[in-house]
Amino acid sequence: MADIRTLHDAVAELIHDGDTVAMEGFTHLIPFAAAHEIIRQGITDLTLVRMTPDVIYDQLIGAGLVRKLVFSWGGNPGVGSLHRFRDAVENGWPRPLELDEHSHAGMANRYVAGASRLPFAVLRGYRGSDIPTRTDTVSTVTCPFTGEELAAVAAINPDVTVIHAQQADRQGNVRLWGLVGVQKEAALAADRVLVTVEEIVDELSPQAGAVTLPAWAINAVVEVPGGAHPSYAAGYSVRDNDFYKAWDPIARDREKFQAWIREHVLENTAEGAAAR
Amino acid sequence: MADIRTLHDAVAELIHDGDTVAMEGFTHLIPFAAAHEIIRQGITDLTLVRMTPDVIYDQLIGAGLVRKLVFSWGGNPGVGSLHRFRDAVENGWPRPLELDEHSHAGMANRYVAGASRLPFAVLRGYRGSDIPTRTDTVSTVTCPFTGEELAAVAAINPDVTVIHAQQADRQGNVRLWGLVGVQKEAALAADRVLVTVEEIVDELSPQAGAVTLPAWAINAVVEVPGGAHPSYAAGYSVRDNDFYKAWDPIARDREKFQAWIREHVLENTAEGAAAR
Amino acid sequence: MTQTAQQAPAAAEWTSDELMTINAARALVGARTVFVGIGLPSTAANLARRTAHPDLVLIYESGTLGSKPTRLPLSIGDGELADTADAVVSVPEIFNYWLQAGRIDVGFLGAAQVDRYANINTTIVDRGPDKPEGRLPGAGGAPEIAANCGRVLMVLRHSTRNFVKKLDFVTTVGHGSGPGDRERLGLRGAGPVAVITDLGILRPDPATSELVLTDLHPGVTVAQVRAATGWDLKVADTVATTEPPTADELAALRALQAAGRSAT
Amino acid sequence: MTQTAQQAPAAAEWTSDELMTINAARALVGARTVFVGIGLPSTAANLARRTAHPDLVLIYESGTLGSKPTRLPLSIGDGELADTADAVVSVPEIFNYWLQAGRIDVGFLGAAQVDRYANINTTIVDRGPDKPEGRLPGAGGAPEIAANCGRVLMVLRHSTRNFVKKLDFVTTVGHGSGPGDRERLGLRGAGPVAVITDLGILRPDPATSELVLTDLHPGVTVAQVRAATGWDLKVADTVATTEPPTADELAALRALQAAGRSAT
Repeated sequence: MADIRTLHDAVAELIHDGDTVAMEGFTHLIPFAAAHEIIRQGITDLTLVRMTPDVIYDQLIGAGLVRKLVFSWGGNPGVGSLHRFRDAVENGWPRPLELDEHSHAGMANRYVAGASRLPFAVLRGYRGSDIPTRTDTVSTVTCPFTGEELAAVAAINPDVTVIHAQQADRQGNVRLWGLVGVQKEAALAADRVLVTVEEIVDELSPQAGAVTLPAWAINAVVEVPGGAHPSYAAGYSVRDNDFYKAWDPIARDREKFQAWIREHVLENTAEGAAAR
Repeated sequence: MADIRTLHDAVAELIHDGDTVAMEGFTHLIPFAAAHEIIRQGITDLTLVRMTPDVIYDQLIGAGLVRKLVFSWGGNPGVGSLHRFRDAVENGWPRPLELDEHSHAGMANRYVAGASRLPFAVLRGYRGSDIPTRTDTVSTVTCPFTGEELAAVAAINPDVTVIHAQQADRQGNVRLWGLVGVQKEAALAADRVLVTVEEIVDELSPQAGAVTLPAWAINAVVEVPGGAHPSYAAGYSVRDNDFYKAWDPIARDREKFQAWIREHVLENTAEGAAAR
Repeated sequence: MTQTAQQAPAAAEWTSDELMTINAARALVGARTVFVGIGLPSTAANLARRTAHPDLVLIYESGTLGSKPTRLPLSIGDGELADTADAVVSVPEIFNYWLQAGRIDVGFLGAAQVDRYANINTTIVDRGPDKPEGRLPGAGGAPEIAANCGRVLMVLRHSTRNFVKKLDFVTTVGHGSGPGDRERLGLRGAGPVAVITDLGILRPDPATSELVLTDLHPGVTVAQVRAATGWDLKVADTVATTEPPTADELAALRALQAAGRSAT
Repeated sequence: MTQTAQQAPAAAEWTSDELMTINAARALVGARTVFVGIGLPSTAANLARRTAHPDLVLIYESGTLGSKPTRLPLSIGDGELADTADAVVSVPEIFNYWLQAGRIDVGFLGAAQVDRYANINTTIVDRGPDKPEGRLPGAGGAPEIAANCGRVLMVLRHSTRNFVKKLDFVTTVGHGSGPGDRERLGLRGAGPVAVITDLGILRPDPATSELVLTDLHPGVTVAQVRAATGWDLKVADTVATTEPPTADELAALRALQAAGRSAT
């Protein structure tokens, strides 16, 4: 059953050194505030899972907390490269970064298998691509009815999934809407689930296209208004495209990056960040 | 692209003798009016697919139009047996009925595979059950990562899927809500899709939990108010539980059944049924 | 579980079906979530929500999570179940992400035939050499409910027609052919832990997995239960008697059934 | 496709990027549905909706079916794409039920490196023996878009850095190593049918599947294109010249880009 917690306590309790952590949100509802709390607490040696690592993982990678990245598209959407990601892969700074790289279709199906508690998923994918030469989580299976050979991808079951949603009620039931991405699957694939929300409400508002996660499928809920910034929460905020563009020169330079993390994350508190 | 048609023309054009037809709707939104039009047109030698055959398939089976049934639970929900289904299976009346029988989980995944255009789906199911001894659409696959053996079920790809929904707009985009069942999967698994709707509207109304099928995934839309009776359309009607109970003595008796079909289906017209 | 001297309604004031349903509802205490079959299990689960277990999360295979129906649904697709749910999901999702994933504490099933290992047949009945098989509704959700829920409760009326020596068809595995079978088959939940009938309660012997009579409803004898069972039913060393229905339980059950009737 | 004497804006009035985008938009005529990558493909698809193809159904991998954005989205997850869509579905669903199922007419891709068979690399760049591999963003949706759409259009700027003799990594298969390869690999769509650049258009030769220069933009020479291509580019027997942008096309493209800029 979901407990309503502070961000500090929820992160400290649910996320540990060495964990495999998925923080999902397809451009929309990216849980930046929770990632910053991970950086403040210095939780390290993480394996991070995310279809689109985005600026959120650029920050965690640059902060030196990540040993492995499982992903399918690592760019700054609409802007260009993720420089901290590239620096880690190309130069091992601040530490080497192991990669498990897939296509979007493969990653989405890995989460589906994880949420279904199946060891693998089947798809038409990867045919002729070099991707399977660099990972041991793509294989093949043969259809027992037609004999066709199809791609198999290994399930992802993170230790913890962190997502941001628009609303939770006081029992801890969570509702998100707009682009719902792969968050339901990522949450249900995990052993533990932490949800930050824009708002805790008496009654969840009806919303077309909403995903509702019942309280009993979640471990902790934290109210963090603006917790997806610079991404956005439909109905609450708009995407801060300027931040994404401004990130490019910050992340290009190791020192500028470190200064930014110091000023905007380390010298901030969970409560200060929430009040932003 | 969906054309807006009459029920007579849509059924005549899209459904043919010998077709495999899925008419879905999990208690809710069952396309009875379309089934009655199939009976009026005498379209026969059908393979019918449906998780819960329900009264709708009892009628088609009793009318002698069905050679094979693919299903997972054949009862009159909340009432008892489907007597026409039983009479066909047990006594071959009015013709023998071949069965391809599954569990709900298996059927649901067969539709998922069909909608995904994969030849099969994987699930944890059927273990220790005698079900696989009577069908050739259950087999096993071995996980290439863990070595675990899992059930495989063959995809279902009907020639035609028929569903009932609450609304379509004038372009033929369809929206259904409430218990959405397996209709999206059944529709997307089919080569051709016919949708009857309660109402054609200028603009689809926003609805929590709605499934929207775009016009370009549908062949024909027909406005048939009450077309799900005696099942129901959330927001438009309530389930006619009395009809389900009244069906039991009608269906028990071959002559009563035939009289009922004659009076309520054959001597009716699509237009008369729609005006009901 | 022994009968107490509390102020319970007198025996004539309840039916054996009411005893069955009330004991089935009681068996849900301690569960957070229950995957509910229609019919007797649904009545029992709804009664539990109205008596000892108001927070019980009812999950129906029609795709509803956390239904709070105000009246008994006639079918698992009643609109009431969706209208009162915390969330409504598709049928593939309910089976794959919720049931198969092992998130549900209790699976609550009825049955047409049960054997001594709590295996279930709901598919066909052998009516003799020269007669066609009798047709039952089929599997529905049961095989995967029994496989994947944390534990399974069963509720059905007690007769030699239902409690049979050998199933004509194994639709759904309970304990297979005995200890170790569920593990061998990869069935992850604990399987059936109680079969609640109109006469009493059977539970699997931890050593043999065979169903044993552990509880009698007030006024029922061991001989009656053995006579209604198609195999040589074993009886626990100490057989408890179930608590008689309380006035609250009876009132809640009758109100539930009356509301169900008047709504149809 | 030959240049006409219509009243087109003079050459100085457009840029080579505008030529590329306008020709990419034109290539969508005849498609009902397009799976749109972000960047140049998204600009071209949105331009098509504002010019010759108002009914074009835009599908983004973020899960939107039928987006009708009023401004250019900066990312494929912009709220504008969801707010204006006919339907929004989950990311697994968009890939499994819509893309993989073969429902989408055209896949519209960009690329970092392309070879003569229109295979794509967006993963890593070999920077020489003693240097670490250069890192590109990775596959995203491209491998399955190229595999499963009815046909594929590509749009990218023309240079020897992008049009290479040999890919450092095959992220996404276009025509593999030549005729029959797509069938052999079980890739169901027709694969790349045109690569639209700022210099002209390349199309696969039906006999060899090798990209051949078939169209030049106004004012561009064959020699310029060959110099910007990392292999010995073949040239069609007759090379057409693309129609210059119309005033309407230019106005629509510029309005779209201005609205995109002012919104960010």
